[in-house]
Amino acid sequence: MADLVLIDRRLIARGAERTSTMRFMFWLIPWVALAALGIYAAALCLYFGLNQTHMDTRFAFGMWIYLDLGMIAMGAGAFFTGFLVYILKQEDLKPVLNSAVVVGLICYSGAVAVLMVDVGQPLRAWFTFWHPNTHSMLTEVTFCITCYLFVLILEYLPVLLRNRQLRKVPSFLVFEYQLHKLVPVLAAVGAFLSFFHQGSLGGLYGVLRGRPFAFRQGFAIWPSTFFLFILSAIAVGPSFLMLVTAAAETLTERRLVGANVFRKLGLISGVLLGIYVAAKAIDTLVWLNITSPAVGFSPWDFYAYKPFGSALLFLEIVPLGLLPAFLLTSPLTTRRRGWLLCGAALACGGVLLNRFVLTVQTLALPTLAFDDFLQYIPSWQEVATFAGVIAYGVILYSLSYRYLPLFGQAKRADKNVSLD
Amino acid sequence: MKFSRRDLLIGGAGALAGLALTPVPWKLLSDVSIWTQNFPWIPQPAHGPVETKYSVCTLCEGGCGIRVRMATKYPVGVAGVRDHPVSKGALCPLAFAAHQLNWHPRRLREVRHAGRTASWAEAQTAFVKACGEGPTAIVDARPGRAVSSVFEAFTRKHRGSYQVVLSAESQALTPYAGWSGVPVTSLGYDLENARTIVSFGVPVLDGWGTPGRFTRLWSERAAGAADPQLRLIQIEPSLSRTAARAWRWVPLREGSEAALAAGVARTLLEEHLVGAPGPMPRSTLAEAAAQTGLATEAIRDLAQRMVENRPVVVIAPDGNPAIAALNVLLGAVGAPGGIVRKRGDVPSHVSADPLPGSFRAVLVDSTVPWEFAAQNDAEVFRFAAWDGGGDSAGWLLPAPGFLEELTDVPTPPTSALETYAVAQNLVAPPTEIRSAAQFLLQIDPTLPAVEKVIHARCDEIFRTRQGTVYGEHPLAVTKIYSAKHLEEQLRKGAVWMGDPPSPGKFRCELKEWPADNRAANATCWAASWAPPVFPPLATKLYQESNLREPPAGRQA
Amino acid sequence: MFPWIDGFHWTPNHIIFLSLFFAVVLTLLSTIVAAVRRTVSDFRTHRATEMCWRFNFAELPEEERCCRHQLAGRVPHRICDNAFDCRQCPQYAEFAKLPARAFPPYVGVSFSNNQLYHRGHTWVRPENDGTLTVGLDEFAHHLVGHPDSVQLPVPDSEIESDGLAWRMMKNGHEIRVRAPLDGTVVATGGDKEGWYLKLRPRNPVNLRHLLRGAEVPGWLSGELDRLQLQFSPPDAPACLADGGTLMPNLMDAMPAADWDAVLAATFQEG
Amino acid sequence: MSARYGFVIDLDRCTGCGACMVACAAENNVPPAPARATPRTGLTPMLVHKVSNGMEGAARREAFIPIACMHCGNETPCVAVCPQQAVEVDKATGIVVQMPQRCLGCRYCMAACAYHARYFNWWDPAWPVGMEKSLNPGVAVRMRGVVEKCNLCPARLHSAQEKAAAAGRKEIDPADYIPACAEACPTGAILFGNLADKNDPVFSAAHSADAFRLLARLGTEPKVYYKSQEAWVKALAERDSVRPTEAQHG
Amino acid sequence: MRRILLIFGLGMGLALVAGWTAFPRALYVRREQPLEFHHKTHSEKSGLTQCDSCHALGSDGEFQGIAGVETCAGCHAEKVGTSKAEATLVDSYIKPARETPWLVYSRQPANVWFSHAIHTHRAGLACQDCHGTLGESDQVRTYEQNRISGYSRDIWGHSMSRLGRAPGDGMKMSDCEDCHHRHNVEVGCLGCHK
Repeated sequence: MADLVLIDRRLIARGAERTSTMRFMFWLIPWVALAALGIYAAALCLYFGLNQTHMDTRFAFGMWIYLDLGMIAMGAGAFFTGFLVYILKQEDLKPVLNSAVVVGLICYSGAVAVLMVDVGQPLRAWFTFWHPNTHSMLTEVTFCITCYLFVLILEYLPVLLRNRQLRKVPSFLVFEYQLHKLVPVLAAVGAFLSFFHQGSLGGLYGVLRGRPFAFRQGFAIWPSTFFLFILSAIAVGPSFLMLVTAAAETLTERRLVGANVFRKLGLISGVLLGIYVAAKAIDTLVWLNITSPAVGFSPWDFYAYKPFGSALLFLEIVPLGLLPAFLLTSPLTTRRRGWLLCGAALACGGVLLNRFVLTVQTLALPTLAFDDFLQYIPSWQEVATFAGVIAYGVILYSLSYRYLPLFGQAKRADKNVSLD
Repeated sequence: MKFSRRDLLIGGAGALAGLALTPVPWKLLSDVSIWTQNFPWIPQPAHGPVETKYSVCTLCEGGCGIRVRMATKYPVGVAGVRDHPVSKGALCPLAFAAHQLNWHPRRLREVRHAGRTASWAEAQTAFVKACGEGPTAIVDARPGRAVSSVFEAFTRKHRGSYQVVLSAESQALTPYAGWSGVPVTSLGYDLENARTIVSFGVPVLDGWGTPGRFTRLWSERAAGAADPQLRLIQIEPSLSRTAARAWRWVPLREGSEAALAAGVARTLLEEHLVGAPGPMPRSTLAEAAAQTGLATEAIRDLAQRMVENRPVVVIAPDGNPAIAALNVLLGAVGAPGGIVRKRGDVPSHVSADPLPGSFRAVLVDSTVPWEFAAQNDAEVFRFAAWDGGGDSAGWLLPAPGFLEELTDVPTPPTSALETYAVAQNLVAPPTEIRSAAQFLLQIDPTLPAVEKVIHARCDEIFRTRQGTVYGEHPLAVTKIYSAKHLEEQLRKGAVWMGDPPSPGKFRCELKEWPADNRAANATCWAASWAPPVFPPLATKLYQESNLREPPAGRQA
Repeated sequence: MFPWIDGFHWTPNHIIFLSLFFAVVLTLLSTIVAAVRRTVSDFRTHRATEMCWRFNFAELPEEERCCRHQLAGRVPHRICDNAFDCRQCPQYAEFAKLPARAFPPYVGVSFSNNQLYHRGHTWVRPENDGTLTVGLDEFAHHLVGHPDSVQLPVPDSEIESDGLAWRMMKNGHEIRVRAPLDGTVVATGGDKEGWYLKLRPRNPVNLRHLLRGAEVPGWLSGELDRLQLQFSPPDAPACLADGGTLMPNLMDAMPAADWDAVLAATFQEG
Repeated sequence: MSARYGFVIDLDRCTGCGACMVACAAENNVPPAPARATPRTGLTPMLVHKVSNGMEGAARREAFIPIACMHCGNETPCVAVCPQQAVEVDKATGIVVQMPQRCLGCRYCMAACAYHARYFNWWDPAWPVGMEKSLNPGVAVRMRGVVEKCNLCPARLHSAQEKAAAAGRKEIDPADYIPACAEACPTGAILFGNLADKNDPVFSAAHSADAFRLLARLGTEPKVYYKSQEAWVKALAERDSVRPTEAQHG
Repeated sequence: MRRILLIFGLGMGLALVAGWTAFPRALYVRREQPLEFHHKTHSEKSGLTQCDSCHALGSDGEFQGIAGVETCAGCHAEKVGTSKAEATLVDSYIKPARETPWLVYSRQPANVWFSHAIHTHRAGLACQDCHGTLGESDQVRTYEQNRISGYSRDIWGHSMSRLGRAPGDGMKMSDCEDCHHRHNVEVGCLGCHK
């Protein structure tokens, strides 16, 4: 035990104030337990096959795909912040950069992990690289996400190498220094990749002409959802970053970044969200009046099935779209941290709802005239697997916060000194 | 020199770099993927040339022709035989997976007595002992087979009794047999010449009789036409498959078939829709309407329809005399397109003893439905290929399964023409398997062997010099040069079919309208399927889809 | 993936997609390679150690970065911006002219005037034969006392200023002592001999960056204050140095103290 | 001359017996259902749907619609979405081929299929002991975790091709290639043939007045046609012809 | 620096050697054929010069594979010569009419459909084009089976790097494709898979 404390202490940056080893362990235990449960559930699915889930012929995609889409949208903060800082030179966002990278890494690695359980033959997944079908949105997604995960690891490396023990190795420190100088390149590549796979995740459903509820016209090979997804992702990324940072601040009882950073993130998020909602509204109108009727589906019938009524559509556009856009941008609200966070939360909720509608609702709705509307409740294995990923995220973030310089100079920030 | 941890790390890095330049990672990646493509626990189909054999299905008395694909001595596929005179190339849904039945988990592979494993020797001594102690009965469900005559021979010699359990199709013909004295097995439906068919809840499009015979006829003459050549009127409480496809569906109250029959009969007579007068039912039209839940108009209309497009024949699900009487009234008995008597050139080999007495031992043939219950103080020797469940106090004797024994298939009960076919033993049965005939032959070697009887039958048919043998090409018996040649043809899967009957050879007299109001019980889609189990693939029909209701008491 | 693999099509779509993919992969790989190559060249040109030091220096707490002239009392308050390398300091000369504070009688730990001190608590003594002896100063001696083990560099190995001079283990704590200057190891001693390394300096020898004279007591007293602060319980009011002597072998004497922090501060861990 | 194989299914002739489903499963080594399988997780490359006109009592009408892969001929949705070319449209026959050995089981194609004619092997394929001897040697058993569907009985196409080659013919004899379902149908409701051949019975049948296709307006050019005289059955071709409130499934 | 390179190289060297020599041995399990059989002897002594005198096509063109024991029994009904193999053949296979459990070198997996008829009759390939000199073999090769995939080594080919292979050495999907490309035969998945 004493050794454990010693090791823990030695890993914490010198002079950084961190909670006691004990408290930290008590904080970790439930999450570790949850992660263990997740691993067990995933093992069941891998060993016995996907009959462990409640997916079926109609619900070929289930909760996993939905939450993957959500996670990756949330992870967009990583590439977008990097883009803002290194390409658009928004230096004042630097303090949240490392944190953004870790969040991104968690979201993407988590999503990939779940996908590996979700596919029926993970050992053959590499065929996608070997015999790629370049017409498939999924190919685009696979390639981009894999590459971008690699980028994220490279971006995480400098942060990792600044750990107190690792930095003692001179070559690590120098390498970190040199790599850090090249990070703009990574940021640029990351932005490029993310742009495409965020989009192709949207395209994933937008191209399904067999699912008129999701099918959309578009430009070139990309349906409109391709662009909507990019917009919504970069709009919600900063918001999610705000939420995570705020959570970290509450848990550590420290002010980690300045209020100005929050306001800036909020502003960016809000403006983009506004644009997104406008675009989304137009897209919906086009779909209602042109796309859907053209293929023999009267669009309002899609909303005749409870519990998925047209209320969802309204909810997505107004209370979870326009409202947060206002909260995040209007000078009336942005002064108050509470309002900002509330707006951020609503924004995240809106995008999550959008992903839900596009995945789960699309599959629930009938296509053939004699189909039924189907319901689907995920099995405990599905839920547990995903809960495991969440736990993994919390653990990785906690460890990173404890042992790595996540928030710029925050290592010497103490309770009464704020940095702005 | 001394190695530090650092050196090991560096060496390891070198090894990794080197490994990337060897086949190890790449070959492993490829092989593991190949492994996932042929998981060792997934069954591999046989490897070897496939040959095609023709035979006849023995799983029910329908006598459908089957084409069996064989690989390495085992059947790997069953299909119908195009332009087969009996089944017209069609089969029931279950037959397509029949070749899997022999490996059904419920397959019997050992002699069992009172639930415990026993031997053939014990069974034999027990049976011989029982025969010595009192009268024996042998129960058969498919009279007229070579096996049946082995049974008869045995019962004749050992003061036993030969009992026959009739199928629903045959029972439906018993009233006419009663009224005319012609044996049930000599009667049949001349559907090919009928123009209106009135079915009282009989699944004529769903497994009744020889499935292909009527479905093909219907699809050629009736399907999809607003005013078809062949009118199918389905009288049934629920919208069954047959009702859904019928020309007219008459939904009536459960169990009021007899009442409707009476109502229709009264209308036919009152409105002089039938030539010959017949006995007038006692119940009035109003009563009929009240019981059936139909409007009197509807009943009148039904009666009209029946006689509108003749010849008409009424098909009953069982021996309900009220429904049978309609046929008499409509003059459909002994007339073309109605219920006809077969020529009888080939003796039907049935002498079922009328009344079951009290027996010391009862031998039940494997064709007898599992539901059959022998009188309970008798010692039961039950032959069966599959265990139908439940625990029997008696003997359970493993019989040959699908395609595992040489047997013959006589005329199906509903057929208007006599037919004769032979099912070869294409598959070697597991050890420990014996048919009832083999069992009896071991006890009394003087009995005629199945082969001999089949040989005799072929000889008989050959001597009648009539009918046609449908093999690769139809061949008139007159063109066949020997009984042996005929038998060869039949063993290769050909079927002999007699010439059309010369009707009018039997008439039924109705003294009074049968005052029998028992409910006619419509048979379920699986009724004609004799084995107590289904091929596992039947799950496609009711577990993996909502197409059908899972049949009671049968396991896939 | 490649023209000879099943599923490759010579269609624009396919070509564009794959070329973009390979472009990305190449960019990423070349980024890594570039970083590695630069790292290697930094080591080749002996810049690595200095880079590391400057890196650490930047992260030292402010009070540990104060200028030697402040220690000597020549200037009121000044933070060093040359990572303690006065050889490159433009203002060194002008500050050096200013009058130093009076010599304090005793600061609680002894030091010698004919030794030059490095902030990593090593002293350097120029010998007649042109070599330089390097040892651990009194302060460090009192803390560490007799180390459990010492890992000294092999003779003829190069060590660089502010790089690792030698390692010591004490009660499970690893102590990395910073080298006070560049040079080649001639001989190695140990705590019994009272010195650890004899170095032949890189020519021309320049020891201007090492503390001397009035700077030393100023520096040491500051260190003692820090030590006292670190030993005193977290929320005790800060009390002034009482001028008492530092007892020997503190690490064994008071094992309860937060030695991790103390050693880190003493030996200038970033 | 490349063929375009397809079906014309006469719904007025379909009695919903299910022979096609069983025959298909037997021919293609589709495993029987594990205990926990349901209509939503079953493997039925050929599936007969029971549909009704939504009325009750004497006015009720029912029909049966056999649905296998429609072998879409235009913008085939499943082909476009498969990330690793496990689905392709066979140039010579127009068959939409699903290759289980290539499939990684992402199920994107299932989401893409408007007819739900693609099925996933949720379980390891399993037969009662010894029953593997009854498997069709012409077809490989699919492994767990991959998608499968109607490939138009490739084993029968193969033997037809081999027979032709042995006889020195280039084209196969149409009589040698009939999928199991068409062969099994007791009423001859399922007509199979080459839609590209003007002399083939299916050609005229597919172009007859009462022929229609399901969800034809999606524009995927399915190669399975249906026929019916009954208006309410024809109405089931397109979604917007029925109100969503009527549960159409039997 | 030099030392680092040295150690790095050392590790690399070891990996290379192990990967190219030890790995193939570990990957394949070697199994002996049930009988000694020489194509050479049969073509020379018994004049069975045509492959299809034992490996025939069926009526509908399906390949019959290796001749069954009844074919062998044509000459070997009684022991011909005194060799041990002869004794095994006659006593343990021909007499009890048991099929010889040959290990087929070029056996493709269950998911592959290969029609000899199409390749010999329509494409006009000779047996040697794929089976090389198997027809002149004067001893039985040891059958090597991949421990993971269960495939015969002949499918991958004997050279681990798949370079410089003789005809018939290597029957992977890519080999089929190459040949099809060379003779510009266009087949889809269905052309070779079942």
